[in-house]
Amino acid sequence: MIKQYPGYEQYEVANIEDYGYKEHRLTKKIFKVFRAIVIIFAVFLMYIPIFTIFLQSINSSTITSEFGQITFKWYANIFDKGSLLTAIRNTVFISIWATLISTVLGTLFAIGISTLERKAKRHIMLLNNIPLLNADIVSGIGLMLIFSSLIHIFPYFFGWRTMLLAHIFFTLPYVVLSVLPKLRELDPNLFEASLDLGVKPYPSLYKVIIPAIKAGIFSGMILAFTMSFDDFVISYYTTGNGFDNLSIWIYSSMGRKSLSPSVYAFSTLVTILFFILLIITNLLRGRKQHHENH
Amino acid sequence: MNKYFKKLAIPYFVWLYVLAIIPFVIMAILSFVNNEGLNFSKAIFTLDNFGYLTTSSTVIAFMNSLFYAVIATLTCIVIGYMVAYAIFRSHFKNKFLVMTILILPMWSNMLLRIEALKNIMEPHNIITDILSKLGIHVSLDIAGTPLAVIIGLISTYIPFMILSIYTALEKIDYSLEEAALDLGLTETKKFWKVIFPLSTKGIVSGSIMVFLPCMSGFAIPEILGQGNILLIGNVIDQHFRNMNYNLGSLLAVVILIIILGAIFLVSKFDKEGETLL
Amino acid sequence: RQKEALLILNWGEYINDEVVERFEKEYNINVVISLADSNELFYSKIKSGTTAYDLVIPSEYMVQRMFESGMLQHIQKEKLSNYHEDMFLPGVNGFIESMSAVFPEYADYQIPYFWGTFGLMYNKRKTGLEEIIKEKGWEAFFNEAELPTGTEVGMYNVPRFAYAAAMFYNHLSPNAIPNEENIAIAQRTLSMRKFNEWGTDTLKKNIQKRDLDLAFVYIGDFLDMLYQEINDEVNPKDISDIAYDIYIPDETIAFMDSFVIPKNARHVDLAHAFINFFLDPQNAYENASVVGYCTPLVESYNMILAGKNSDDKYLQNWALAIEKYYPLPDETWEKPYKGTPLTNFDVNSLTKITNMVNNVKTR
Amino acid sequence: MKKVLIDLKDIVKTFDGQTIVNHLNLQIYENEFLTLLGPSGCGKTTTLRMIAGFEKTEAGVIIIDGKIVNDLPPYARPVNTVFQRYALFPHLNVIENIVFGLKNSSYASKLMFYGEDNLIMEAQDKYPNKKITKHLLNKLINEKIYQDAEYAIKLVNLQGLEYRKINQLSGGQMQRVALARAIINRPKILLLDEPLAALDLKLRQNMHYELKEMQRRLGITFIFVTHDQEEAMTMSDRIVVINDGVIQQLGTPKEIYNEPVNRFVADFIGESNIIRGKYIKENEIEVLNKRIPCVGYKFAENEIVDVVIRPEDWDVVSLDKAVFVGKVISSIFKGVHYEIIAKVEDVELIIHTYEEVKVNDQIGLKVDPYKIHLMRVAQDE
Amino acid sequence: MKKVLIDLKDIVKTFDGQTIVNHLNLQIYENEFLTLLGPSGCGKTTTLRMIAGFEKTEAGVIIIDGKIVNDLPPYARPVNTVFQRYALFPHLNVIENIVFGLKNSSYASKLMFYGEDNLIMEAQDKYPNKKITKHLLNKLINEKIYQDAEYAIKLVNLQGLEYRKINQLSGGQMQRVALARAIINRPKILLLDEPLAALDLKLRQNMHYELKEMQRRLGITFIFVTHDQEEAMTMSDRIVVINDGVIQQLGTPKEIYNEPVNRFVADFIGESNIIRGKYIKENEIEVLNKRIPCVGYKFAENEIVDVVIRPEDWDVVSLDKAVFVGKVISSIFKGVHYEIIAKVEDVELIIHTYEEVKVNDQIGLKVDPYKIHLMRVAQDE
Ligand SMILES: Nc1ncnc2c1ncn2[C@@H]1O[C@H](COP(=O)(O)OP(=O)(O)OP(=O)(O)O)[C@@H](O)[C@H]1O
Ligand SMILES: Nc1ncnc2c1ncn2[C@@H]1O[C@H](COP(=O)(O)OP(=O)(O)OP(=O)(O)O)[C@@H](O)[C@H]1O
Ligand SMILES: [Mg+2]
Ligand SMILES: [Mg+2]
Repeated sequence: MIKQYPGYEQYEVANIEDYGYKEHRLTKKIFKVFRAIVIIFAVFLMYIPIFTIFLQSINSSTITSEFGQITFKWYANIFDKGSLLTAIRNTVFISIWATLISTVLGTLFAIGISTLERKAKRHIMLLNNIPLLNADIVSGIGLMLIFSSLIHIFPYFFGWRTMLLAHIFFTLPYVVLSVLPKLRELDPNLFEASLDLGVKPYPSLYKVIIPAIKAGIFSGMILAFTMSFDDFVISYYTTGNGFDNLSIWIYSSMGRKSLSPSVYAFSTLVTILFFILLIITNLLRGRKQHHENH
Repeated sequence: MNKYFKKLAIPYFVWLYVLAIIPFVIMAILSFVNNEGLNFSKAIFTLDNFGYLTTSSTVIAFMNSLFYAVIATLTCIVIGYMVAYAIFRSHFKNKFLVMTILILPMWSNMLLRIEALKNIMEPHNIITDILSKLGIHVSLDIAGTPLAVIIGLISTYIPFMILSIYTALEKIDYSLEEAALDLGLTETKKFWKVIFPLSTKGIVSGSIMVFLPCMSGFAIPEILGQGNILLIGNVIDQHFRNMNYNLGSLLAVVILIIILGAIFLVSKFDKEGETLL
Repeated sequence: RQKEALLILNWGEYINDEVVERFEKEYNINVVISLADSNELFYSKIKSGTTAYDLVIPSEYMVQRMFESGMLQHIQKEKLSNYHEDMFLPGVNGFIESMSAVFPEYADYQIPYFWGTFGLMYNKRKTGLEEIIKEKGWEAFFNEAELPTGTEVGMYNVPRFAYAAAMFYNHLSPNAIPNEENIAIAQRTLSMRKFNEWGTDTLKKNIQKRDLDLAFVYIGDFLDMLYQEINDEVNPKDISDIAYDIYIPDETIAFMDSFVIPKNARHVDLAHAFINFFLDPQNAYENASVVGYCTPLVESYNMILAGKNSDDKYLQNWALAIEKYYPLPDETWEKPYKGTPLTNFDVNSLTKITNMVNNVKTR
Repeated sequence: MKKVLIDLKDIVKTFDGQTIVNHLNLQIYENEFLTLLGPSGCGKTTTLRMIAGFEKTEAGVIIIDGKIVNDLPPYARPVNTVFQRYALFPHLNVIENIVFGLKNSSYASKLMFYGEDNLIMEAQDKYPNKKITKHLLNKLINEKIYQDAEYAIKLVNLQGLEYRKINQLSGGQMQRVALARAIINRPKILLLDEPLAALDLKLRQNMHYELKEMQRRLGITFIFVTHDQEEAMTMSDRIVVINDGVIQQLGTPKEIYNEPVNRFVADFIGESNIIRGKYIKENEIEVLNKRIPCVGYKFAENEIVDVVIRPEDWDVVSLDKAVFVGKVISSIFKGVHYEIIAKVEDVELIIHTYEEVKVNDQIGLKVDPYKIHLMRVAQDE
Repeated sequence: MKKVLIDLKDIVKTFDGQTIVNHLNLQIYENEFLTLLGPSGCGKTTTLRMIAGFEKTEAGVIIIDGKIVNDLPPYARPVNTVFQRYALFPHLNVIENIVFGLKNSSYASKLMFYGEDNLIMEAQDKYPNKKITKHLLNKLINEKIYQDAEYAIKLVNLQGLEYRKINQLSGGQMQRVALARAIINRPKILLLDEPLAALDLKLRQNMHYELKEMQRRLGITFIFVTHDQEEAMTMSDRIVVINDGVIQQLGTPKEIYNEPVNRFVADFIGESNIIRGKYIKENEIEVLNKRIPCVGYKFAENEIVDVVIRPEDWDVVSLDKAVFVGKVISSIFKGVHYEIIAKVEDVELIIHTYEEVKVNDQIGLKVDPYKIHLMRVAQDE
């Protein structure tokens, strides 16, 4: 199909083949279909588990292979189970703080790392990989060891403090890894320009560098939150004095008894909540931008 | 920038040395002794633990880990790139939002998701039940197979890859794409010669985030492999649970050395010094 | 400062929160329950000393191990007003007795909480399976040839339990030292067939949903599934309608979870009070009604069985289940309970067993 | 008649509702050197981008070589661009940037580029005993590409920097890489967006020569954007003066310079004295209260006209020979000449001369009738 | 004597072992307009970057206002830069870019910038009934910042683009934003790295005027990099010619132009005829086989010298009055003048004249003795 140009019929319309290129229509189409399949597959892979969880959360039957009736009682039940509720609260507390702290620290560290020479950089990046590579149980026990050296000074040290520290420990590498590539592409003149205009290094960092790498920071933050929200083993070893998070609750409850479907309900709620949160923040941001433009 | 923020890296050095290296040293010591738990008072020097390194199950578990981690990482790169690139090229007004929504599932508990995935991979589950009530009889029976484990690994870790790659793609200077087209490169070639090389950093960091946890994780192979598929993470976990910290530490240390050593070598011989680390 | 807190380390969903709340009210304190999913984690948690737990609920072999590591303190029975000599079921007493044979201090360092055995859970709908299992037990479990074709079999994914199963098959003690010979025997036995699944909590679910036909599980798993179906709101089933069952061979693992008090507990008196609270038959009954396993207390046991005459369908079924799966011993029994309690193995033995099982899996 | 290579017909382009290019009509001939001149933001870059295919036109068609190319993707157009802000590939070094286009074209187009027969002959010469395989030809092509790159590098004076990273180059060096990268492809049409702005005079003059030479030898059509008057004047066959997306004048450098069609062009192309005057009759005008002769314009008698006299067209003469006498207000040395501002009859005139004149001196001026240019006064003034 | 504001003492800078700036010594006076001239890659940008504080010096000290600033961070130096490649903040719009520096400085330095007393008076005027609080002053400062920004925007002719995104600007517009961003801070020293390269002639001339005006009014010292000869000549108080990191000549534009100290400078600063000749005796030289008078140089008798004659210093005269007679080889219209190449005694001379001359014609030449410049022949030639 060649496009027509009314009023210019006397001219031939250029065809890509005249210029030594081939229009790979078929291959392109095949690739497009292939790509669509892959993307659908990926979305399917990511969404099918939470869809199943959702189904189980509205399933009146506690049996995971049979669908009885639609019910919302599990949602109500979340708030009946004291221990579950506490675990949820703890989880939210830890993951939000761990995410915030490690996002801030990780960004600063990444900025520091980006200024190092090649050798020092390689050195620290190898270290940075250790928390990622270590089996969780190894990290957990290792951290426990370190933390317990402080127990003589602070008898009640174990609990949210240690868990928070531990979470910061294993989420930092994700932030660093996300932010670092962005820093590489930065135009060095930008920072210089800001200094030149009399803005001090740290304000410049905040005003110029951070906006330029915010996509990396954001994805680091998302990863940090994911890891923190999900963690069981490290949390298990580093907590104490009755401070359990949701993953510990889930794991321990699977051991001897079946999970209450309230867990599914909670999980679904979380997903929906995040979805709404995302949309809202986005709307707010959109409005702010709109504001600025006028 | 250099001279101002160099000091920012110092606390991280300290932090990592305290929280990553000291435990590592302790574990290194643990692997040469025989003691109970972490009680060093009764420790005796021994090399017995090293005997277990070569037992067939350990070696097989290690090879399995490597195999699954490589396959999962490669697949994640391919699929993750396609997804990230599709979003990058889409005409959505807020692409980052679209992407975050896409990877939203990773914010529900991983164990629950894996359990759910396992359920679906078995012949009888809630979805087949609903479908069969609607008169559709389909079912899957792959739980316990390597395929199931790989699918589980991909499903769990692909968001990391998508995020990393997308972030890398996001800031590629558009004028470079124009320059490539201008120089006569077709869209396909432009992709391979400009966009892809400029996004390798995202691929590398994404791969690290996928490969390393795949190497050392145990929940996914255990659940989706129905206990039949043994990865090195499972072995380490077992020994630590049995409180054989000596053997557990030894395995952990050996793996750490092998993988980090490999990364170190690659980064050292990486001519440009840019692609890795 | 907050109220004093009693720190308890327990399995997940293994206590009735309402009873705990009552205790909190009565003593005006907080009870903080931490969770763990294995005996070994209990151990390492206490060993690490990061938290001074007041009360822990491990199984018998872990009680032994904790004792041997010097982590436990003596239970002061005089502080337990509800405690008296013959308050436990005969099986419980028998269990304590035989445990005491290898571990004399057992009785003094724990108070039973729940108890039970392992068994072979099977799918009743698989034709011929029930008969052969009941007839041949372990023989059938390990021999593919004995079972109806296409029987899918699962094994408990804890090396120690798998080793025990192999020992039972060979009519050896599950506590037999894993020397080379025994390891070889176990490995040969476990390699006789390919297990479709090595799992823990997943086994029961898969049998329930017919994706597995036979598995070595722990009775709690079975009861769990059972109660779920009985309690189902839309489609509650009678105990007789359940499509699966459990067979408890004579040679099997017996277990008992008990209260123990770690040495470094900060609230020893309160811990005793807590134990005492759960020795009250009414409290124990209520606790069991949520957890579903069998209480060790005679009186509470009787309260459950009394449910047979109740109008409440659930209480009826519960009574039937307990009567069936926790029968009182009769004179045909050699000893007043079924199975053999596990004793503690040292780390080396466990490593050998684990390695053996891994070899089986990767063969 | 020269052949029309590029034909822009009625092109319109808007950004955010603002018209940037407004019904542009322009024919560019084969092997021509055309310069776009106009104030910053007038749409020069946008026009180039439409020709290169990076911007869609809102209306109108772009015809290259007789074919409508509106929908032809940029890579297929026989056009190469030197971008205003370089757009060098940061992941490649200097030479890799330069060979980028050639190396990554298909084998077929490489064959076409170097001429298949040529290559085969050369291969036979070079490897007399070998069979001519695709592999061998490829090797030969590769050698040729690097030879070409070496040549291009020499052309832009970048020897020794072949393996430098892009971010280690100075501004002028980057611009030269961009230039080399474009010319190595020997495109039919080369678009250059201020390609020499960051180069020093000597190098720029060198490049002028080289570009002209290249144009002659390879028959490339150049479309050039520059802000350098002299550059535009020296290099161009024709100049297009654009303002606000509308063509003001199109013509040879001399036409543009000597016969600007309106005040904007006169003003924009170099300094000018534009003085209100009166067309008395054929060959006579009144300006600055003097009647002087002029040549070759036709207006109504007594019509008010704009009289344009270039600063260098004034002859500084002794006072007795002068037609106009003024007082020197300022005199600045401009490197080559002096720029003098003198007041004549209350009008400030700019005069260029090679001789020094003192401020506050009297100055005598005269002007050759042939150097006087008359323009109709624009309606809106 | 003027006060020395910046004193570069023996500055050395190397990159990768390659010396870029080589023992540079340079004094820059207060309120001076100094231009760095030199071929691409000679180290101009690097020198500016060292003054601004972005690059460490390897050796030597930089003294500003009598104090060694080697270790003073860039933000504390009283210096602002207009970057060669703009370095605009992509996440901010035009006006946000311009106010960036002022807005993000500390309250104290804002007070200092606008004068605390001034501000308080103004505040009292404006809000007679209000108490003067920090909040109020801040508000006032903010207003003033935006007023200043408006003024700067007007200065660079960017009205109407205040809220544009940076990536929606044309090249020249970006450069103007960069300029406005620097001047709004009224620095003591302004470094400009080819700040006008992307601007058209008219705008550039305007900016010349504005910059000079600003320099006069605010007493700013300008250090300027440009490739535009005329710009350098017109604007500068002094010019530094650099080659390969070494200062070749430092002087007023006239000195540089008329009395280049060596071939490089003569060659680099505009076109030149450099002809080998002989110093016969005082006030007489032999060149192109003719003895002609010259003025004001002292060499050994019969010493071989380089004779420099600028193209525009030739007088084209009728053949009978000529000292030299040559044949016209080429004649190009250069916008303002004609550039003629003529062969005299087998030497090609470049001649600028306002009159047209035909190729192959005979041409008569003469040169004013005062216009002849003699240089010692460099050793290595
Ligand atoms: N970071 C760097 N690493 C290595 N070499 C560099 C670096 N920056 C600049 N150079 C080299 O230093 C020399 C001087 O560079 P500089 O930018 O000062 O030149 P310049 O005089 O400003 O040139 P131009 O007029 O082209 O902008 C150049 O040869 C350049 O390639
Ligand atoms: N993407 C865009 N969105 C909105 N406006 C744009 C965009 N690109 C360019 N413009 C505007 O279009 C006008 C013409 O821009 P163009 O780049 O063609 O100018 P130019 O003639 O090349 O100027 P210069 O000489 O300064 O490079 C400018 O006013 C510019 O601000
Ligand atoms: Mg432009
Ligand atoms: Mg420069």
